[in-house]
Amino acid sequence: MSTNVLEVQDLQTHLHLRRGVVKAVNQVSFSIAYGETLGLIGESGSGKTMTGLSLLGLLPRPAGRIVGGSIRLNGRELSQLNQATYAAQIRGKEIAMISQDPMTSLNPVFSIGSQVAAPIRRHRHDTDQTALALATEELHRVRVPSPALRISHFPHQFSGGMRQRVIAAMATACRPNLLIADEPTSALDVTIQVQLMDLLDQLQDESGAGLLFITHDLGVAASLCDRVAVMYAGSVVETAAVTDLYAAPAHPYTRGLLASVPRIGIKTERGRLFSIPGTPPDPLDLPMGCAFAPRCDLVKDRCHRESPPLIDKGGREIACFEVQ
Amino acid sequence: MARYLFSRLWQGLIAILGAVLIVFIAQRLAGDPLALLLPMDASEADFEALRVELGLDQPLLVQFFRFLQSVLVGDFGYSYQWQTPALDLILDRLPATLELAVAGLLFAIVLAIPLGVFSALYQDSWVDRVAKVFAMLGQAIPSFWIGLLLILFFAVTLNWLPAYGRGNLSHLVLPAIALGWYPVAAMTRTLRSAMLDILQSDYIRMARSVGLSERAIIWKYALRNAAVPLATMIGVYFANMLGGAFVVEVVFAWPGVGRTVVEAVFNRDFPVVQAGVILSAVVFVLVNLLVDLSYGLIDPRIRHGR
Amino acid sequence: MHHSRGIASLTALLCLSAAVFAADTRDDTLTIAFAAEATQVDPTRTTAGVDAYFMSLFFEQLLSTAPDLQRINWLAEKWSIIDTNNAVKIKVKVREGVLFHNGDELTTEDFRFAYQRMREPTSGVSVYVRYITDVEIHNRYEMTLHLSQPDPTVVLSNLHIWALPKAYFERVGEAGFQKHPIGTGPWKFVSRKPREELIIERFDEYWNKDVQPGYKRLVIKIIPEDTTRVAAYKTGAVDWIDAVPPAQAAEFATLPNTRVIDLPAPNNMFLNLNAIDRDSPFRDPRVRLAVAHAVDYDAIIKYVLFGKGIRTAQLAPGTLGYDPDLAPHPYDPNRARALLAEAGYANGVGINCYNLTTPREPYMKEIGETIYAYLAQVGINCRIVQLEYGAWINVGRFNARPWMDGLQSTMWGQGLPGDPTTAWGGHLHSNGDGWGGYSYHSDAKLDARVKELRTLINDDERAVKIKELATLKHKLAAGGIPTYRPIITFAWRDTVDFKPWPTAFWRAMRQIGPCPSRACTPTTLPE
Amino acid sequence: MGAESILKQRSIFASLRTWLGFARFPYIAMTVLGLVLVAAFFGSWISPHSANEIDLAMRLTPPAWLDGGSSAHILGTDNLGRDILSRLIAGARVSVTIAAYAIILSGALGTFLGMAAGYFGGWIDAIISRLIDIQMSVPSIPLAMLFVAVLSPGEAMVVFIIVLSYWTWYARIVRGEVLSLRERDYIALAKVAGVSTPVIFIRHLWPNVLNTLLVLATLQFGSVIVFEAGLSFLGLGIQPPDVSWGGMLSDGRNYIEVAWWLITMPGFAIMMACLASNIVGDWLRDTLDPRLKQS
Repeated sequence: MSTNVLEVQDLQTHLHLRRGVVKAVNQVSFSIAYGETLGLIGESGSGKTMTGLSLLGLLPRPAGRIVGGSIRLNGRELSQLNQATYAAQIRGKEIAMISQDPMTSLNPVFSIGSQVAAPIRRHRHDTDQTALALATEELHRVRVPSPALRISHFPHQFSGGMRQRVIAAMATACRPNLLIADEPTSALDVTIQVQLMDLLDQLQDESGAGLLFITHDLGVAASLCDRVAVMYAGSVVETAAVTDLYAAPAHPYTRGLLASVPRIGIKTERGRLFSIPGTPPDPLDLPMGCAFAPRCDLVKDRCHRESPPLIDKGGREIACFEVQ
Repeated sequence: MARYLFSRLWQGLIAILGAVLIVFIAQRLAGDPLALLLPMDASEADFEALRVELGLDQPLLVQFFRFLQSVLVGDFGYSYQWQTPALDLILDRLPATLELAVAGLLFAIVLAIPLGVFSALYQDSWVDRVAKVFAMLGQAIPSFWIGLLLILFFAVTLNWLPAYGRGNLSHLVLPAIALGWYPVAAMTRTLRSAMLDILQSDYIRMARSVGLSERAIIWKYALRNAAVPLATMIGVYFANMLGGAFVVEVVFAWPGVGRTVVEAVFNRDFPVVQAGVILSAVVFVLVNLLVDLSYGLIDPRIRHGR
Repeated sequence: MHHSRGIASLTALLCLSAAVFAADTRDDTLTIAFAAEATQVDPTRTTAGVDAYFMSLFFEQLLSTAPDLQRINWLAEKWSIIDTNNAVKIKVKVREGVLFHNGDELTTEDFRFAYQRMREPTSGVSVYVRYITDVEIHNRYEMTLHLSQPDPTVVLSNLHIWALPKAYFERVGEAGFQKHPIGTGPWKFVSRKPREELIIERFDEYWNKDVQPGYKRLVIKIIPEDTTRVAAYKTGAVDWIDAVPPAQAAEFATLPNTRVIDLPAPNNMFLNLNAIDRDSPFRDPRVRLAVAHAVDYDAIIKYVLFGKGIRTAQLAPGTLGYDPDLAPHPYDPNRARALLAEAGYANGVGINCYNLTTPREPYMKEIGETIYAYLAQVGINCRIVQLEYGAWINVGRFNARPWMDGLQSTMWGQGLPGDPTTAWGGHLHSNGDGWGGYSYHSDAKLDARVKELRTLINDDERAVKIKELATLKHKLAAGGIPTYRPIITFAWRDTVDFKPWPTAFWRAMRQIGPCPSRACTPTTLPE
Repeated sequence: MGAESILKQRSIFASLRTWLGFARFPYIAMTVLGLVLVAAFFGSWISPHSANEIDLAMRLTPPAWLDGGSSAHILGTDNLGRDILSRLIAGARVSVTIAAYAIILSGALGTFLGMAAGYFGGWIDAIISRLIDIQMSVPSIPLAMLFVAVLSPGEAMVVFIIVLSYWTWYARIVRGEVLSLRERDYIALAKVAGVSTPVIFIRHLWPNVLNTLLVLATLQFGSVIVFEAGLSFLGLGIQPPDVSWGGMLSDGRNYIEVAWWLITMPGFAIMMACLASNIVGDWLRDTLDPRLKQS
């Protein structure tokens, strides 16, 4: 049908907590093409991580549940898939994740080799020995020095950057079509960040996989992504090519977000740091209508009554009655 | 790791020394040590000779070191009752006690692992509640009563299992349960909270994100991590198990160190009692060293001295 | 995976233990269980009654007691007492061709050697040879025992000298003998684990072909706990047990393929009272008699022992000098209270009560406690000290007279079969002129009477004197209070042919063998 | 078992209380504990028979609600025809007396040493800590056997053994508390102000550890009851004619095939007493000292 590796349509994910239901992902739609990098941007609590977990089928149990919409990977519907199938056929094989914190994302009591080999063994049904040989190659590919020696080492013997490479090797060992990187750089030094982003670029180039890059860091997103989707309170408020978005943010929230980041080359509106007034809404008690309405300077009555749909507007999608 | 082990070894030695000291003090409380050391056909002259030979006129400290010396070479004297070396009597029965303690421990672990894991996986479910009830009863029911109830139920009423003595596998079942009952509670709790932490961890999410099966994740990835606190528990409880084994041995007429020492107490066979007490302290220290070593096997961070 | 490895090692451990303890099921081996166990393997060093358990297997004396309680010649082919006016001699002809387990032939030298060892002050059995001044050897098979005065106990104890292998003993030494004792008995020593088992083998060159054991090998398990011993029989782990608990004796009689026999123990539940310490209330005969009247032994026999006991006053029927008219002190708590009040203890008296127990006789611990509870109801309040019999022996090793400052309940032989002289020498005579070597009574008149018995060799005269002394002792409750004789129940599979011999409290394994027809019945027994 | 871990683990009882629906106040446990105390203090008035009164003709009478039971002996009689209920009541007195002495003495000793170690530090702490290590590596049952073998068993001996085994509970926890208290400003201020050491102990340290001690003591009560029963069961503890629950169990063993009530009744008493004191101890901790509450 298309060259899209992933199409997400009206995805709704709820967290059923004791105190109530959190609509963590609320009617989210986006797509990623092969070889494309989509940045998913938002503050913490905006639902971007939940979106990533929804794609992986790793919502917290028993609270998290996909209650609506569809996730299509290469045309295959994932949202109704059971856990066993998800684990056997999707995770690590079709979709993989590079997680937030390299320091804690590797199991401290297993050797690097066995951890990298685990998905290979799982998805290719290789013998332990072949899997270990392949794991060595993978480590080589992510430029871990002397991998044959390092496979018998343990995570605590690796630096943070090296661990992140190991994680990348583990995630991409089975050449997934979609890679989800959830804040992979936030815990790293800036120089290491750059190296890792290079690596991600390289891996993506090699495999032609789509990459969903989840971050709150607008700068990182700008340097790595082709397109960007901005999330606020569980909904995507704006999707655009990265250059367009940074050049001319359309949604009031996006504008506020960009304005609040001090950046070289982009002038802030009033010449000083800006912060969006108010606070994000209580996820347990989202307001009627547009979730951003209480903080929006363009707010109209209608915004409090109806949720603005995400509407295509000349190559970018915006969910705002006023901007449309 | 080496330094850590060395310090643990040192601590263990101090502890054994302490045990020997306590035995020495108790021995002095028992009365004339000559009477305890000499054979029954000793004459007054023998007494005098031995008094000089043992330096009993010398300061207590000197006497203590002499005692320590004989303990170090395994000389606890002869059993009054059996005229054989006291240590041999105890060592003969040590395998039976260790068999019981290990079986009890295995029972506890085999029960605690699924209880702990499932109560962590399904918090507040019936498994969790069953585990809680287990924990509550485990700590409030003494092992000797459990033992008697097991005999009453499985041996007397149902006639399924033998109630007394050592023999084949079936003889081991009831005593092992009676002994393993107590630590189940603590182990389950430890494992539960460890698993709860571990299952929330990033590396488990990572393992899931590459598609590993849930079974492998829980029973291999997570459990291996939980093994460290569990091993600590096992070390802590082994003292309990040894002491508990003494009681359980009496309940089930198990021919181990405990029953032998209890009989020796009633027979005022002091050399056997002191050999039993010192040996149990030594075994306790050794087991704890083994547990320390096992940390290294389980957790490479400890192995590499972090 | 972690847990499966745990299960694997559990399985391994269990398989291992199963393999190690797999039962030996050869037909020529019989596994039996004793409740108690000997502590000594050297017959010249015995300290406890249970030591006879071992002695009777490996060692023999010149005479023996037959199942009908008659004295018969054993290693002595013939013997005679030569009683001249001022000297007593016993001439003995030793049986020829009797072999020790190592093949050496038994000669008079071996008896002389044993006599010398028994004479050593530490032997513990020197009392039996006290008045034997010499063993004169005439040749390999003939000897004469020279006595300094007439001593009936020498004969009563079957000319007590043991057949001990002199050459072997001198070769292997004391320790070597302890490790591997040999004698002339029907069984050879194989191995022993204290508190666990004793393994013995039939001595095929045994001289007495009439009473040779039928099994090649006997494994004697030591199982003191009643419930365990019963379970071992019921599950088939052992095929013969002693001391069936009275509560289960009736049930055992109905078990299929099982034979039981009740045998009166030569022992007596015996209350020893300290009547010598200055502040002991038992110096007063009224307090001693109060003890005798305070306890309802008939109830104890009926309810606690399920009838497995025989009430005794002093001596049992069959004993020389037994007096059927001497009735036990009746249960009469009011009289006991009155006696106490008379003695000045109207408000009661507190004493230490030593509960000496052995698994050899049934329910000793609780019968001790029952007796103390009865005593409490008349005002004699016990502080109970629980002691295994072995503890008493161990304490006794360091003191001539073990410390006992109040009352002690224990099992004690009162001269069955035979006569009570040795027993009374032990606990009635003030300096313990007898077995055990200690006494808590001191009365010059009674001492003289015991001494007199010791030298009186004519049975008729002895019977009269014993009767008199028994009556006197009974009236004064002196030298302790005998209460009842326990009846021991033995049980065995009907595939076993077992004929009990009185030696070693009926535990002598002289005649035990397979019973192919399942129709073997034990020889009839006296009483 | 480490004392800290005891404090943590026992809060299982807290969750159990929630689960059973009496989270606020442990009514049932308090009632059970109250019954034990009433039996201990007023036993001679409420006991239907004398504990050592034997009646051989009535031996092994089953509990009243069973066939052959007698209303004179509600819980039945033992192998000597003694009334089990009366013996349970008499046993409660012994258990409570021993627990009281043992708790007070081990608490005093442990608190004193723990305070000294925590406050003074240095070599005093080193010695006391080493003593604690040694004590903890000698299992207490064999230790009890050792002392009973040389001296004679009895109530005093049981108290002695318990104190020897349990003072480390107090010492370790109090030491830890004092270590942290020592760093507080007001203690430092007091020191600077020249307040004497005893006054610091009594005025400032003592009130702070008091709650902890109360919680520990309540928890120890159950533990001591089980421990004492174990010793008496082995014959190393309370000696007849004094009645103890452990001794009753030991006597009843031989009759397990014919009279199940001989072992179930005293065992149940031990279990209930221990359970109740654990639950009350938990409640006390949650009420008095929120710091000890498990997060």
